[in-house]
Amino acid sequence: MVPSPEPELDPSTSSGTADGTGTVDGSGTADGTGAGERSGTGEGEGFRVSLGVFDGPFDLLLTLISKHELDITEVSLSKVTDEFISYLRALEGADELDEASEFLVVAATLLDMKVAGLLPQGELVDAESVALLEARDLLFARLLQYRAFKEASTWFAGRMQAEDRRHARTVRLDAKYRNTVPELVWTLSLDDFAALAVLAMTPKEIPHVGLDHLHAPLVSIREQAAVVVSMLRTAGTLSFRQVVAGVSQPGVFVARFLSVLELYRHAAIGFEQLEPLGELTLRWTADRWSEENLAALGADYDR
Amino acid sequence: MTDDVMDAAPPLTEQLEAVLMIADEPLSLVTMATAVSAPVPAVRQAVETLVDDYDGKAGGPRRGFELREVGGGWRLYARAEHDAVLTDFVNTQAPSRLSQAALETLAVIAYKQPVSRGQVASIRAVNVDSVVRTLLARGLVTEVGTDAETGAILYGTTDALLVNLGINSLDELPHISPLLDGPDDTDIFEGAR
Amino acid sequence: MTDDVMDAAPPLTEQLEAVLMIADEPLSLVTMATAVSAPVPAVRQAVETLVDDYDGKAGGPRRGFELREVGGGWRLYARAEHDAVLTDFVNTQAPSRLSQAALETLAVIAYKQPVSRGQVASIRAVNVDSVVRTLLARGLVTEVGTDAETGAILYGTTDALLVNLGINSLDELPHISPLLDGPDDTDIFEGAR
Repeated sequence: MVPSPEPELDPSTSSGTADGTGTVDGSGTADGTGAGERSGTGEGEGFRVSLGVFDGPFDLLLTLISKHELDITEVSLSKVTDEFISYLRALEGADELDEASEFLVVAATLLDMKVAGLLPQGELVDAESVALLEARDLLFARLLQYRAFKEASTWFAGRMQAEDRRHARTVRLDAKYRNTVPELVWTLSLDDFAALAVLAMTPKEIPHVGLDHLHAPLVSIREQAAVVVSMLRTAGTLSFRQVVAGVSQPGVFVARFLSVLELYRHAAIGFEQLEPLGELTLRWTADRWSEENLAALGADYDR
Repeated sequence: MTDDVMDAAPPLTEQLEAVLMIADEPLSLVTMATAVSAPVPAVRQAVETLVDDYDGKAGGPRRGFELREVGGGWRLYARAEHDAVLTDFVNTQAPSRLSQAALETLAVIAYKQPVSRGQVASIRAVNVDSVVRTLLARGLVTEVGTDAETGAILYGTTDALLVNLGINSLDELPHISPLLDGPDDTDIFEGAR
Repeated sequence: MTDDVMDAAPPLTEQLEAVLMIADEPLSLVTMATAVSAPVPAVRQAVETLVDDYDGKAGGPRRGFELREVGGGWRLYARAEHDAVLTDFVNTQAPSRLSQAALETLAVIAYKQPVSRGQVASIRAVNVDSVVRTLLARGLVTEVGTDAETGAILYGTTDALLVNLGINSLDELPHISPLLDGPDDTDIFEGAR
C-alpha cells in the first residue's frame, strides 16, 4: 500500500466512505489505534466497534465525529471502552501496552468533547459559552493533529518501503585510490584510547534542567518511585496497602500511587485487582531497569 | 591508449561521471564543483545534461541507470524498472522495518523540528525515549541543539532520512500544515462549524 | 525519443548496465547471464556493445567510466584519465586525522568485537554507518563474519590498529571491564518502539 506520490494528505477522507453506518472496507491507510505495532499496516485488523449508531473500525468513528457527521453525544463511550478492553485481551505484551496508551489519548479527548457537547450551549452571548466552544475546538485540534501525524507516518512507511527496493551504486573504493589517501596521523596513546572507549560506552546522561525551584514539588514522584522500586524488587509482589504502610502524609500517599501508575506505564510492574475497590496487588515485572529509567520517570509532572 | 585528444580537458560531464562512479553517497553540486574545479552553475548544467542523457532524451539509448537527486545530492542508481531483477541479484537484506510508534515519532519530528522529546511525547501521548534512541541509532534523526529556556535537547531529521524517503528536501514532505497549527490557533476551525 | 522498442522487455544492454552499476566486484559473463536470464553469447555481445559505447565508438560521447575485464569478470571503473581529479576528490573526503566520532567508534569496536554496526550505533546513540566506512577504508577495522541470527555484518579491528597503538595483541588493551560487563543485550533497540 504505497501512497500516491503527490504530497497531499487529508485525514478527513482517510478511511473509506463517510456515509454513516455504511460498509467500510477497513483497509484505509490509517488503521487508527488498531494496526498491529509491528506489522505496520494490518489490513482490516485493528479495533472495531459495534454501537447502535455505528459499526466499523474505530478510526472511521473518529473521522465521522471530527467531520460532524456523527454526534459525539450519541456515542456510548463506556461501550467503546468495554469493546476496547475485550479487544486488548486478544493482544499480547507490548502491543497491548502501546495500543492501550494510544487509545487512552483518543478516549480522553472524546470524553472531553462529549462533556463539552452535552453541556447546554444556548446563544453565544456569555464569555463562558465562547470559552466552552473554544475548548471544544482545541480538543478537535488535538485529535486531528494526532491523526494527521498518524496519517503522515503511513506516507513515511510507504516511501521507505519503496526506497528500500531501489539500488544505488555503493562500491568499495578501488585500491589504487585507496592507496593515495594521505597517511593516517595517529596521536592517541594506548591509555587515551582506553579512556575514549570508556567515554564512548558510558550511557549518555540526558541534560536536565530542573524546574524544581519554580514549582517546588512537596513530594517527588521520582523519589517515591525509587522507594516503590526498591520495595518491589526485594519482595517481588506486594499489595498497595503494604507499599504505603506507615505513610501518614497525604502528599506522599498520592505521590506513591502516581509513581505506581508511572511504573506501570513504563511496563516495570504489573498489578491486579480482583474486584472493584479490592486489594491491589503489585508485581515487579521489568526485565531491564536502570537508573536512567528512573530519571525519566514522571517527567510529565515536572512541567 | 587513446591519448590523441588529451590536449583539451575532458568535458565536464565526463569528469562528473568519473566522480559519481566512485562516490558512495549523494554528492552536492558544491562537492562536485570542488572535485572538478568548475563553477557550480556549469556543474548544475552538466548534471542536467547527464540526467537527460541517461533517460534517453539526448538522442542516445536510455541507460540502465539513472542520476537521481536524493537527500541533498546526486547519486547513480540502477533504473527503477530493473529493481526486481536486481533484488534477485544482490539479495540485499533490507534493514528491519520501523515500528508504527517509531514511524509516528519520526513524522512528528520531521514536521515539528526542532522539537524536544517532551514535545513529541505530548503529541503522541506516550513515552518516546526509546523510540527516539532507535531513530538516533538509525541515523534518521539527530540532536540539533538545546532549548534556550528548558535546556531540553532538540531533535531534527537528517539527510539520511531524505535518502531513505527518496526525496531531496523537507519541502517534499506531504502538506499537513493546516492541521498542525498548534492549539493556540483555533482559527483553523472557523469554517468547520 | 527512442521509445519505439519499449513495448518489449528493455534491451539486454540496459539490463546489464543496471546490474553492472550496483555490482561491487567483477562479474563473469555467466553471472550476468544468470542475472538477466539471457544466453551467454548474447550477453557477451551486449558487453562488447557497451564497451564500445562507453569508449565513444558508438556515436555517443565518451563516458567518464569504462567497462573493463579484470580477473575473469567485467566491472565499471572510472576512466583512468580522470585519476588526478579522483585522487584529489578522495583526499578531500579522507582527511589525515580521524574525527572524534571515528575514534570513539573505533574504540567501541576494539573492545566489543566482533560487533555489528547496529550494536555500535546503539551504544553510541548515533548512526555510525559512514564512520565505519571510513574505518574500513583506513584498514583499521575489517569484516570478521556475520551474526548467525540477524545476518548483520560483524566488525573487528585489524593489525594496523595494533601497530598504531604500539601493542602486539588485543590482550594488551587496558581493562575497562566494569562497562563491558554491563547489559550485554545491545539489542534493546531491536525491539524498542
